[in-house]
Amino acid sequence: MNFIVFLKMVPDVIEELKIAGDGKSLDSDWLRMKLNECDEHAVEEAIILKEKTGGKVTVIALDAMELDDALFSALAKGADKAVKITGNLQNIHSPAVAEIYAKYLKDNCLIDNKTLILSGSQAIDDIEGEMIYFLAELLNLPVYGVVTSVSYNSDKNDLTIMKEFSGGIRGEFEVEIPSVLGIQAAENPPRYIPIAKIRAIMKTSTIEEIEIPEDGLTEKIAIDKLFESEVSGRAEMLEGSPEEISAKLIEIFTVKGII
Amino acid sequence: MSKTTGNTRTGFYICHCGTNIAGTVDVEKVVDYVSKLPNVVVAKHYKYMCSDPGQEMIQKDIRDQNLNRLVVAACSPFLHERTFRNVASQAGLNQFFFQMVNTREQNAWVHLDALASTEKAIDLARSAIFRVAFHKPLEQKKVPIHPGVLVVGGGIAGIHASLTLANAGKKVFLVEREPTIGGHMAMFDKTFPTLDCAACILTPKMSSVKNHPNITMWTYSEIESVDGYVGNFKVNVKKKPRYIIEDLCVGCLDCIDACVYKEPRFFDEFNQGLSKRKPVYIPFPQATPQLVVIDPETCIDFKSNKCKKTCVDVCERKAIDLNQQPEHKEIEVGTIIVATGFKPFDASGVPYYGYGVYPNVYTALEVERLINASGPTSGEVVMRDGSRPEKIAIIHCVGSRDKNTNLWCSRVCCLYSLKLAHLLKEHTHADIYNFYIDIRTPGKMMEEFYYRMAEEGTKFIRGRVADIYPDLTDEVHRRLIVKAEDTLISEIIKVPVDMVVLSTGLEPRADANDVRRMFNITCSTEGFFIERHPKLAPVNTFTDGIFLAGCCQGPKDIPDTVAQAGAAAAEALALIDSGFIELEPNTAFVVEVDCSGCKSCVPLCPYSAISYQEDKKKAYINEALCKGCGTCVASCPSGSIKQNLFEDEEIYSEIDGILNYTNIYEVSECC
Amino acid sequence: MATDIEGIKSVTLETIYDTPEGKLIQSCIQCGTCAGACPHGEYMDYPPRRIIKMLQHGLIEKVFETDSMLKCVNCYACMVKCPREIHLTEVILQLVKEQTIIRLPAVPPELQKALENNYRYGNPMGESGRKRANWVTTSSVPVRILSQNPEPVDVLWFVESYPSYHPRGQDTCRALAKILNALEIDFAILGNEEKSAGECGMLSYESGLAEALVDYNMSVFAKYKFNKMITTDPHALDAFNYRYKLYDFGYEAQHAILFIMQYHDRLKPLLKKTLGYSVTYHDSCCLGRHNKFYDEPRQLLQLIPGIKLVEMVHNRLNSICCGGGGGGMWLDTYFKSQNMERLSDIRVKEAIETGADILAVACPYEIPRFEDALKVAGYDKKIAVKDIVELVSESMED
Amino acid sequence: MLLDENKSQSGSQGWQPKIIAFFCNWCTYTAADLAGVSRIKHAPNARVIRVMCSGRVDPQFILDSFAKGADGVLVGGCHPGDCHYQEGNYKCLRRFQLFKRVVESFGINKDRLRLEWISASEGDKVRLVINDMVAKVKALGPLSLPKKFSEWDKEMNIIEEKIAGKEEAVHA
Repeated sequence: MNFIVFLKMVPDVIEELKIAGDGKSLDSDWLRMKLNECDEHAVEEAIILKEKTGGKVTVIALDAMELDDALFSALAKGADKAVKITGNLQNIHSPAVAEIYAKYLKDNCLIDNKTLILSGSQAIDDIEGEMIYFLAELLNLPVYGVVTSVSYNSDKNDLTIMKEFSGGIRGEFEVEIPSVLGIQAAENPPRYIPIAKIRAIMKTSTIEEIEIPEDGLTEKIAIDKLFESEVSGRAEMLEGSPEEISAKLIEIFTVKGII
Repeated sequence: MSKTTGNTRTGFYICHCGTNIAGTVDVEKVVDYVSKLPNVVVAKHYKYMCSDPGQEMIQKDIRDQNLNRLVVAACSPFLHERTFRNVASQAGLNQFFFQMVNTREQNAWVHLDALASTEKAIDLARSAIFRVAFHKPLEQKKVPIHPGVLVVGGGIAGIHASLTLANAGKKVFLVEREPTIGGHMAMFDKTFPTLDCAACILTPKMSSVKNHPNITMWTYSEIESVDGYVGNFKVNVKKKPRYIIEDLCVGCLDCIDACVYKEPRFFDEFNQGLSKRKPVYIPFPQATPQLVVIDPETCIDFKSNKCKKTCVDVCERKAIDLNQQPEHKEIEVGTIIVATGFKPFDASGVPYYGYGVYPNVYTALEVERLINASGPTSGEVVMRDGSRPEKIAIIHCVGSRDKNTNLWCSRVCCLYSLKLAHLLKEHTHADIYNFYIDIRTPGKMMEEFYYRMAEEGTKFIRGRVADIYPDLTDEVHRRLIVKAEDTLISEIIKVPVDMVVLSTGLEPRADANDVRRMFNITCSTEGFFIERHPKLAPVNTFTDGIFLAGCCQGPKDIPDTVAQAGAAAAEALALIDSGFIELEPNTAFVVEVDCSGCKSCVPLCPYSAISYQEDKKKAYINEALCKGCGTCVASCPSGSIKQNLFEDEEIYSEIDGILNYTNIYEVSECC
Repeated sequence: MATDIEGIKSVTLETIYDTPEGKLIQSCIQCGTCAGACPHGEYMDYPPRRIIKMLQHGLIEKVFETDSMLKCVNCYACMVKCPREIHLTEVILQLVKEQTIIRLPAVPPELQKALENNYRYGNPMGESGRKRANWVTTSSVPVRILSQNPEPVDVLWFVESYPSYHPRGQDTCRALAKILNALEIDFAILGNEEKSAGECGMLSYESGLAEALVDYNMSVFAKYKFNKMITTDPHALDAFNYRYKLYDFGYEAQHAILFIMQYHDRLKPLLKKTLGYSVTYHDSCCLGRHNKFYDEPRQLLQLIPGIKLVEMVHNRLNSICCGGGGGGMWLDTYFKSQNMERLSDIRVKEAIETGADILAVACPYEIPRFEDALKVAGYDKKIAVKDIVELVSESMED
Repeated sequence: MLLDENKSQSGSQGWQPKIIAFFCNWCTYTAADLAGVSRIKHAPNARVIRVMCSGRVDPQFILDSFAKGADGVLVGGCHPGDCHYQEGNYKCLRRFQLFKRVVESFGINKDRLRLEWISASEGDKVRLVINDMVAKVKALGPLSLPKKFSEWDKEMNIIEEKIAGKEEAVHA
């Protein structure tokens, strides 16, 4: 099997995000980027599937700060090939990203009944997880988001996947290959890779770089304004003995009409 | 060579020593080389040169080939120099026309490279052959041996050695540091594996020592200095004041009752502090001699000078003399037996066993006293808090087999731990847990003893205890938890016990180094005295006439101590009965014609053997006083002092031989 | 314990028998002291003694299949009691631990997060590097930060992560700053440029992570001029004195307490306030067993007027680990899932037993661990956990 | 024409230094025997000459050894306070301190001459000392005094001939 995993770097919210002077982008002074959490699960799932069925895992991402670390880390975990797409990537959003990926696939890969395309089912800057749908549309493949488990049926050469729905409902689907999966959670949490191994991989492996053409992208989305959400209210800390606190609680609930 | 000594006919012999030498050194190559050297008439190799056929071969060659010099390359001269000297003299050759090459200890055994080893053997063979040409015929001086023997230490080793010698009619001086003889054995309750009472077998021997007409016993005494050499030692002994006139005291002990201290309140050494004594005391009821001793450290009169001296008043025989001074005695003896014993390991040296912290942690020696019927509790096993133990842990190897304390196995702890297990069980019916690393019970009836203890129900746990701490959850007993891995089931176990017994190992005495210096013997880095040869001379030291007995040489049990003491006594007897000793003739002498009378040698001699003859304006060396170190020889500016066996020519020719100097010189001369 | 650092660096499980350490391991007498001394020995399928035997028999792979070494808290208890003086904690157990972590089917998540955080953010809690020196703003005395004022300085204070971020650790920092200031020491910190030293616990798990942090910190040290380094963290102290030395770290690193003790003559008159506390001191593993500093912390405590020192059942060489070393700091959940009793819980019981008012410590891990344990035991009002420097600082108040 | 050991010695491929060791009978010689009994392997370059006491070691023995081709000289005696003859080792030490300076002033590197206290129980120290000394002397290269002496002799002869020639010329 051929597992192709699309990754995305997102802002690391460990640092407080600041909006840049233009009001449309993030201040890059203290900005750090990290691999989107769902994408980490997508990599993990691809590697788990590869370990079970054999094959090759390719990880692909658009260039961003600290991307190399993420790609080397994926290689250390067991990915076979890492691709970095470079070029003018300013103001690029899900539809355009899908377009770039689709073009890459058409130019470089044969999408046959041994190919599975994975990506994280959402990202902090793509809560809806649109990218995979745009991509599936362009590739004319079936697509499933919020996937929490994947197993391969060798007799039928298809997949059984589990999808989560709100309200704690889950659905099991039989999915043909090829298709596009948006991974919510891998079978196991992303594995730990000793740093020594990552550092060794950095010395021995290379990341393939591909440049996108200057034009040919049809950007359909533009950011008009970024702003911080307004503070709506504050938590109030109750102090005193348990009796006093419960009395206060009852009073508050009564005032608010909860009880 | 600067000069030769006429018609030198040298025989060279190299020993294979089985494969010990021949396995590394190519002996044939050595013989091949040596046979081409000048002066060498015979060169041979042989499997065992020290064997009868080897010796006969050499003697035959000496006679047939008219050899007048002999070189043997074999083991260390410490081992067989005497053997081959005898070979020479029996064949009619002066024994000092012989030189030995150390080819085993300092060559074959310490090198791996056969080529280099052979080259070294050749260099040293050549060196000896060059040297031996300069040897001179010398006579050994015979000195009579003083028949008296000094035995240092009055433990079972010293006691047995003294009695053996005294029974053979020799005059023995037994010097003991403590106020009584008996040593550690006197403190024990029973002895393994026979379980006979230590006191029952020891005290008769102690009184025999006291009463033997041939034994002069000085207790509470220490050796101050030892001078002289085998056959003629001069020893200074200091008798510490016990503030009792020995001849007058009859051992009535009234003075103890009369002491102003109504209750005993000072640390009782003999009972390991488990009971108290007064400043005037007798170490234990069977102490020999039966004399009290006054301890100036605790006696109020020594501290304040204001005591009512009730002890003095009560003594009808006026035997107490608080002004007694140390007495210094000088004795002459021919041989010395060192039997200074051991020191039990200080158990606080393993801090995690809580000795000195938890009162119910005891050392084995303390438990010996607890069990002993004449001990502080009259044989009742009652702990410091007055309770009786129901569960007891005995911990082996405390201060043994541990790089943090002592590396060696103390050899007796396993067996005395088994013995204590038995005695404690007998006295208390407690559950006994023996924690051990390995049970070591070599010797006659020892393994059987182990089985017996196992059958008695002693629980054996194979694991070294890692921690001992009070059980904080047990409000009532506050038992001690003994934590270890039972390595045989690979489980960590925590055994709550009432009493812990630490089987402490045996250490050299703290002052072993001072003793070693005083007697001019050697000790290992840990402090046990070194025997001359571990197998063939186990009671001899490197200093002739000084022998070792007992635990000062290494940990051992009572049977081995007694056997060794007997052996030491036999060695001393053999020397004494030979009547005289032959001295190495390596003394120095002055060649008067060359002496300029500069006197620089005079102050160098530590034995005052060199004097300046005012009339002749020459130095003079008293051969009887010279010990043969050669220091004066090295410093004589005119080269007029020579040392037999180590003359300058002999050493220069050794250097020539090692460096093959003549050849180089000849080469450089001829070009 | 003289440890051949160079020797340890190059040792691997494959080459161990070619080293002097291998000879020691072959001379193991299988006495089990290590297993008995190990605070977690009873929970290990392969306690240290068995590991050595498995290694001797070529069966070490079996050990990697278990989590035994995950339970090692790097407390040096086995090493310091080993009668053969095998460098268990320093050499062989580390090698086994590293392989264990590599081969574990899943690293316990808390630990994984801590390791990843340390790599990415330079601190195990995943805090922003920008906030590392925030505590300085609440210090009562000025604290120089080298990146802002790069003049040469006499003493570089390596603050470390827990003191930098943990609120109680910051108390220690402010206290030390006050003491250093009062002693007129020329000192400075690295501020935001500092990253975790890669303390010994981490080092034993993760040589790669350690190297990455060493490389980083060494590059920062190279930017500044200073004479010596101090730290309040014994783990960092070990990192510098045993590991960084392999990477040409040429400075003398000293624990803050030992550093302060050098100035005891100047310090004594400054300690004016009598503290009427009964204090029991917990010997930290690295400071105590590994570096044999048992007396100095006690001497410093006794410099404070009014302090009465009492000892716990296990003290000095026999002290019980707080459970935080060797990654234990991030394994509490895992240990609990294995039904293991928390070592900090055991330790505070001993502290409570002494009747002391203060449990004094000298390692930043211990404050949060013991405070938590005391809360669990319901004793947090009766006995307080304080770093020794906090007590010293308290006594300096008028 | 003094030696200059700072100049690197060449042509010493496969060369093994020869070290003459004067060992006292009671401590160091016994220790060397103990090394043997304990099979403690060490470098085979030392050749032991037994003396009763390190106090017997005449500085001339050391000079003679160097002059006749030794690359190093080792003197071994009892530890201070342990001398079998009470204080022979102190006499040796006193002489040695002085003599070391003399040897150095000749241009012989100080590592070629060494005094060690090795007691009868220190078999392993024999190994350590000999191995260390061999390594240091190996690093220095051969001393080869006899060869140098003959070269210097030749030079002297030439000089003398020249002087003689000049004198003859003057006379003429």
